[in-house]
Amino acid sequence: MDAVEYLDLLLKALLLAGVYAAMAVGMTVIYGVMKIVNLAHAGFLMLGAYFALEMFQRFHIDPILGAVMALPVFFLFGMLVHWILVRWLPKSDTPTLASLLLMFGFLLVLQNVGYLLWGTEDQSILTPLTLSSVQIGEISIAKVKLVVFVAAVVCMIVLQIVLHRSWFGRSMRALIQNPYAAKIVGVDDQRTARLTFGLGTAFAGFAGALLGMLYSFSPDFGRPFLLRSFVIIVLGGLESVSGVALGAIVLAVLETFSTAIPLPWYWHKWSFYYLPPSYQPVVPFALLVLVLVIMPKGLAGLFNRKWKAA
Amino acid sequence: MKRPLGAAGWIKVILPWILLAGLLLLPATHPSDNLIRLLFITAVWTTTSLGWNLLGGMAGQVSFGFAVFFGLGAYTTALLMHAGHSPYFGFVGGAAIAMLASFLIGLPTFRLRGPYFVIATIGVTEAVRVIMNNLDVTGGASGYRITEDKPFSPLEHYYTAIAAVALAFVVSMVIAGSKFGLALRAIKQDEDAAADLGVNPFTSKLWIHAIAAGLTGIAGGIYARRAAFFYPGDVFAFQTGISILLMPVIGGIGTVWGAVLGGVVFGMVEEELVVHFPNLHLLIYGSLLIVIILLEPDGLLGLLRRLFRLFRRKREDSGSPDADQILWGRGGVEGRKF
Amino acid sequence: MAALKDVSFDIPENQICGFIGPNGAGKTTLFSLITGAVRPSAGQVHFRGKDVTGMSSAALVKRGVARTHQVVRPFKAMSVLENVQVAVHYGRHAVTRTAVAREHAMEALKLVGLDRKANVLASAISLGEQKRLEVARALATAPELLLLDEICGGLTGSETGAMMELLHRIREGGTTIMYVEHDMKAIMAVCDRITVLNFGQKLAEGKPEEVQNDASVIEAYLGKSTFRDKKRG
Amino acid sequence: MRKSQIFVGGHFRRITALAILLGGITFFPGSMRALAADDTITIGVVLPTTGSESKPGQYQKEGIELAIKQINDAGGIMVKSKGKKLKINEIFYDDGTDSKKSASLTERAMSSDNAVAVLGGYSTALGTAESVMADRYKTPWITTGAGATAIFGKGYQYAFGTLSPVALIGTTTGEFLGSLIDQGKLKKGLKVAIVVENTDHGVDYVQGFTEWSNKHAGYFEIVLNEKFELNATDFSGVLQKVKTSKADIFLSDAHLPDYITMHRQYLQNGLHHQMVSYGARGPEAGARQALGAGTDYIFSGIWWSNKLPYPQAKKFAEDYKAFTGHDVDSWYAAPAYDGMRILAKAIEAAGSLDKTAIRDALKKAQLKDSVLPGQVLKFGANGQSEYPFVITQNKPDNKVDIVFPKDAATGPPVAPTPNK
Repeated sequence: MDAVEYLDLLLKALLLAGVYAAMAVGMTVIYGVMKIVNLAHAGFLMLGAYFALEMFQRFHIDPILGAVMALPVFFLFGMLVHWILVRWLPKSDTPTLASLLLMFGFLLVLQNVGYLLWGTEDQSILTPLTLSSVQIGEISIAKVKLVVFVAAVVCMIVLQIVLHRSWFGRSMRALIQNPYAAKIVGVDDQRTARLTFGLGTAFAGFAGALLGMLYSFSPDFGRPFLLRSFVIIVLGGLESVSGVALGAIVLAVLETFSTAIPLPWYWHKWSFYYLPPSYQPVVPFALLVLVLVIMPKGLAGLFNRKWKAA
Repeated sequence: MKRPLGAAGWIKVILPWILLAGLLLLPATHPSDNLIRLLFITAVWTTTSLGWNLLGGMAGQVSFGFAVFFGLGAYTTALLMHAGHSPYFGFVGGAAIAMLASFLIGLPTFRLRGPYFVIATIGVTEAVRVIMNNLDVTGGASGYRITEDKPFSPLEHYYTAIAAVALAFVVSMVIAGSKFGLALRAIKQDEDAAADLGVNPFTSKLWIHAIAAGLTGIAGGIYARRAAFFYPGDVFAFQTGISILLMPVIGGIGTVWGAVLGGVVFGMVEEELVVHFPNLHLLIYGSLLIVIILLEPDGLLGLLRRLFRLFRRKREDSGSPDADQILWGRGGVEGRKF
Repeated sequence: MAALKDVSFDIPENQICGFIGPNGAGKTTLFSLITGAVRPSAGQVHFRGKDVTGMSSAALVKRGVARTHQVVRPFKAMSVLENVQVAVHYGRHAVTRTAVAREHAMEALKLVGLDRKANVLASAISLGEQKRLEVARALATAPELLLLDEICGGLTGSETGAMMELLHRIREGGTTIMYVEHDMKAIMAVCDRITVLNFGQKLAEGKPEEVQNDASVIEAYLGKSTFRDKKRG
Repeated sequence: MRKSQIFVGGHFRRITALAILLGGITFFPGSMRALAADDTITIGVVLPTTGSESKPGQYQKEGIELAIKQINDAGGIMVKSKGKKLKINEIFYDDGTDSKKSASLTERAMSSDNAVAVLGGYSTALGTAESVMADRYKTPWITTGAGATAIFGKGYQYAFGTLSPVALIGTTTGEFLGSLIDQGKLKKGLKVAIVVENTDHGVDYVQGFTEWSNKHAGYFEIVLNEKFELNATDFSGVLQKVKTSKADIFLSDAHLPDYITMHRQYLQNGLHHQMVSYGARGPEAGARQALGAGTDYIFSGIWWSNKLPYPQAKKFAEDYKAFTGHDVDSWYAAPAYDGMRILAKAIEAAGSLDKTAIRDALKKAQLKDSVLPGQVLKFGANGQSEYPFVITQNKPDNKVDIVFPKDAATGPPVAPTPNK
C-alpha cells in the first residue's frame, strides 16, 4: 500500500466517524442524564432507516431531508416511549439491569414490528446520489458519504449549541454532572428526562436514516451499530458529547485500518500478516470488551489518570 | 431447624419426582414422534435455562453470552465424536471446554459490574461468532456435520436430554440450598457487603459461571448430536444467547422452578407457535419482558403464585421463608423493589 | 488532597479503641484503608505481626478482621437469619454445615437481640434493627478485630444505650474493637482509648478523660462538634 | 413508590393483564394442523419465505406450487397400489431463514405429517441442515436450492438435489472468460480478484474456478482470494483489498442480499473492472431496480434463464406468470418446478406411496422435458443432478442475454465492459 491509499483510508475513516458520532450521541445523552443503557437504540436506528425509506418511496423526499425530518418525529416518539415505559423505572444514579432489560424487551418489540411492517428482506435507499462518487486524483469518495458526513457534523454542532445555550441544555448538563445539586436548585428532573429521552431518540432516528443511506438494512439492522455505539460512548467517557466525537474517530480509524495495517507475527521468524477482511467485524466487538475492561472511564479517564500521576 | 411441611410443602417435594417419572414413562404410551422431539428440544432449552439461572438468577450477573458455551459444547462434542469417542464422552468434553472458556471470559469481565458486564458479554458473543465463522478447523461458516453409524434413535436422544435436565435441576437445587447458594444470593444483592462478610465475590462468580457454562455446554452437545448439522451462525448466534437469557427471566428469575417454567414455555412457543405464526415470537418475548420488568419481576412463576394466592387469601407470606426463598423466592431483577 | 496523612497507631488487644473527629477527618477512609477497600499510596497495615496492606476485605475476614458500614447494607431479599448465616459460613471459621451455621447465626442474633426477627425479611425491619443486624453479621464472622463505623447514627437514646452494652459484651468475648463514632457521649462512655483525627492527621491519643482535657482537641474539634451536633439535630 | 403506585396498585388489573398475556402465549395451536385425507399424497415443502432469503424462497415455493397445481389439474398422480390417481396435498413450512428451524420443520414434515417426500432447502446453509433428516426418517428429500457438493458427499441414500454443483459455476466462469480471451476481447494473463462468502457455496465456486485456471496456464493470475461473512452490512474492508489488488477481473460469489449490498458499495467506491460477476446472482429484478445502470454488464453463471431457447422453458415462463402474476425472476423457480415434476414422475414409477420405493424410483428417474439446461433432468450417483450452466450478462435497459455457451446464446458478450 502506498501513501495515497493510506490517505484514502484515512479520509474514509473520518467520513465514517461523522456518522458514527451522530449514531452514538443519542445513546450518550440518555445514559448521561438517566443512567439507562438504551438497548432499544438499535431499534430506533432501524426505524430511522425505514422512516427515510418510506419518506423517499412514498413522498419522494430526499433521504437527507428525510433524516432531518426524522429529528422532530423521533423526538416526539421518544417522549412517548418515555411517557409509556421509561418513567416507571425506579430512579437510580447507577445503571440498573432492570432498565437495560426493559429497553431490550422494547427492542424486541420494535424489531418484530419492523418485521410485520416491512418484512425481512434487505432494503436500501437508492438515489442517483447514493451510487456516484467524486474523484480527487487517485482517491474516489462516495458522494453520499460526504453528504452524510456534513449532515452529521451540522447536527452535532446544533446539538452542542442546544446543550450550551438553552435552559434545557443547561438543566441536562446539570443533571449529568451532579443530579443532587441540580434537583436542589430546581431542575425538573422528570421533565428533563422526558426531553432527554426524546432528544436521544431523535438523534438515533436521524443517525438511522443516515446509516440507511450508506448500508442496506433489515429489521435486525441496528445490532452491530448498537455495539459500535457502546464502544464509542465508553471510549468517550460515557457522558460527554465531545467525548463521543473522539470515540467515533478512534473506532472508525481502527476499523478502517484494521485490515490495512500489517501486524507483526512471530512463527519461527518475524513476518507480517494482514487481518483478513472476514475478521474485520471482530474489531469493534473486541475493542468493546477491551475498552470496558482496561479503561472503563474512557480515553478521557486515561488522560486524567496520566495527569494525576504527573 | 425442622419445620413440618404443609400440603404446599409436600407438593414442592414430590413434584419433581412426579414430573421425572412421567417423563421417563411417557415413551411407553407410544406418543407421536413430534411430541418426543418437542420434549427433547424443550429439555435442552430448559437445561440452558437452569444453567443461566445459576449465574444470572442466583448470582445476579446477567449475561448475553451463553451462546458461546452452547456453541462450544456443540462443536466439542462433534469434534470428539468425529475422533471416534462416545457421544457421552463428547458431552463431558463439551462441558469441560465450555467451563474453560467461562474462565477465560470471566477473568476480565467479572471486574465489571451490572450493565457493563452485560455489554461486555454481548461483545464477547459477537466476536466469538465471527471468529468461529472463519475458523478452518471447524469448517467455518459452512458448519459441521456429525455422522453416526448407528440408526437414529429418537428415544436415546430424548432420555439424554431428560438426564441433562435432571442434572441441571439437581445441581441448581443443591446449590440453592447450600452455603454457596447463600453467598451467591448475597453477591446478587450487594457485592461489597458480601465481601465484608468473607465471601469472595470474584471467585464465587467465576465458579458459578463455570458451572452454568458446563451445563450449557452439555445442552449444546446434546442439541448438536441430534441436529447432526449446525453452524456458527446458528449455535453461536446472538439470538441463541438471548433465548437462553429470556427463558429464566420470563419464567421467574432467580428461582429454580421459574427457570424450568421459562424453558418449557419457550420450547412450546418456539416449536409450536412459531410454526404457525412465524413472525410473532419476538413480539411475545419483548412484551413479556416489558411486563415482567415493570409489573411482575418474578415472571410467570410470580404470576402463577399470585393467581394461586388469589384463591387462598389467608395464606401467610413468610410461613416458611427458607423453602419459599429457594423454590419460589422473590428473586426479582435488581433495582426493582416493591 | 490526601484524606489521611502520616497517621500511625497501634491497637492493643482486647480493648475498645475509639476514633473521633469532625466530618471529613478521615475516619471512614481509615477503615477503608485497613479493610482493603482503598489502597494506601504509602504506609502499611499490620495485623498480628503480618503485613495485610491492600488485602481484600474477604481475605481479611478470614484472618479475623471484620467491619460494619456507616450506611447499613443488609441483603434485603434474605431473611435476617440468612443474612447472618452468610457471615458464619464465610467468616473466620468457615462453617460448612447448614444446621451448625444456623445455630451460630442464632447466637449472634440473640446477642444483638434480634433472635425473634430471625425469619423476617431484612427489608422489613426498622433502621435500628438493621444497624444491629449489621453488627450481628460482622460479629458472626468470628472476628478478632471488629471495626465499627458509626453504629449509633440515627438511633434513639435507649437504642444507643443497648448498643454500648453490646460492645462491652463483645469485648468480654475476647474481640478487639475499633470504633468510629460521631456521637461524643457514646464514645466517651465505652472506649478504653481514643484517637482524635482532624484533616487527615492524628491530633491526640489517649484515655477518654485525657483526650477530653487535651487543649488542642478542645480548640480544634470539640467546639465545632457541638455546633455540628446541634445542626444535625 | 411514587407515581408507579397508581399503575401497579390495582391488584386485579395487574392480574387480568398478565393472565391475558399468559393465556396468549400458552395457546397451543396444535389442533391447527390439517388432517391429511387418506387419498392424497402428502408432500412437505420447507422454504424460507421470511428472513434474509425470503425472495428466492418465495420464488421456489411458487415454482413447486405451479407444478403441484398443474399435476392436480390433470387429476393427480397415478398410484398403482391404490389403483387410482391421487392428488397432491402440500404441507408448507416457512423456516424464516433459520437453519435450526429448517431442520426441525423438515423433521416435523417427515415424522408427524407423514410426508412421502420433502422438497425445499433454499441456500446451502439451510439445505445442509435439512439433508440430515432424509436418511434418518428414510424419506426422500429433494433440495431445489442447495448446490454445494458437500451435502451429497456423505453417502446419503435419500437426499437428492436439482441444482447442478456450484463448483461448475466457477468452472463455467473460467471457460467463459477463457473464450473471451481466445476471441481476443480480453488479454491473456488477466489479474483476477475473487471474493466469496465463507460457506461451502463460496468454497466450491473458488475450487471450480481455480481448477479451470490451473488446467489452462497463462490465462489468469489470481491476485486476491478473500472471504466475507454471510449477510454482512459493510464490505468496505474487502473492497479496499480488491482495490489494492489492482485486478482486471472481479469475481464474487454471494447470495442475493450480499450481492446487492456489496455491489452498491462497489459502485460507491468508484471501482471498475473489465468483467464483474457475482456467481449465480446478477439478473434479479430487485437488484437491477435498486442499483439501476450499475448492474449493467454483470455476468452470472446460473442454473436457468427465461432466455433459454426451449419451448418447454418458454411455456414454463408463461405459466409461471399466469400463476403468480409476475415475471419469472432469475433462475430460482425453475429447479423447484422441475424438482416437483421429477418427484411426481418417480412416484408414478414406484407405483406406491412407499418411501423407499419412491427413493429407488428417484434414482432411476429421468425428466425428459426438463426446462433446465440440457433438457433432461436426472440424479447422479450421489443424488445431485448435473447439467450445464448458462452464463447470462445484464445489458442496458434491464435486458438480459445468454452469452455462453454459444449454442444457447441470445446475444454477444460485451467485454471488456465500458467504463462510464
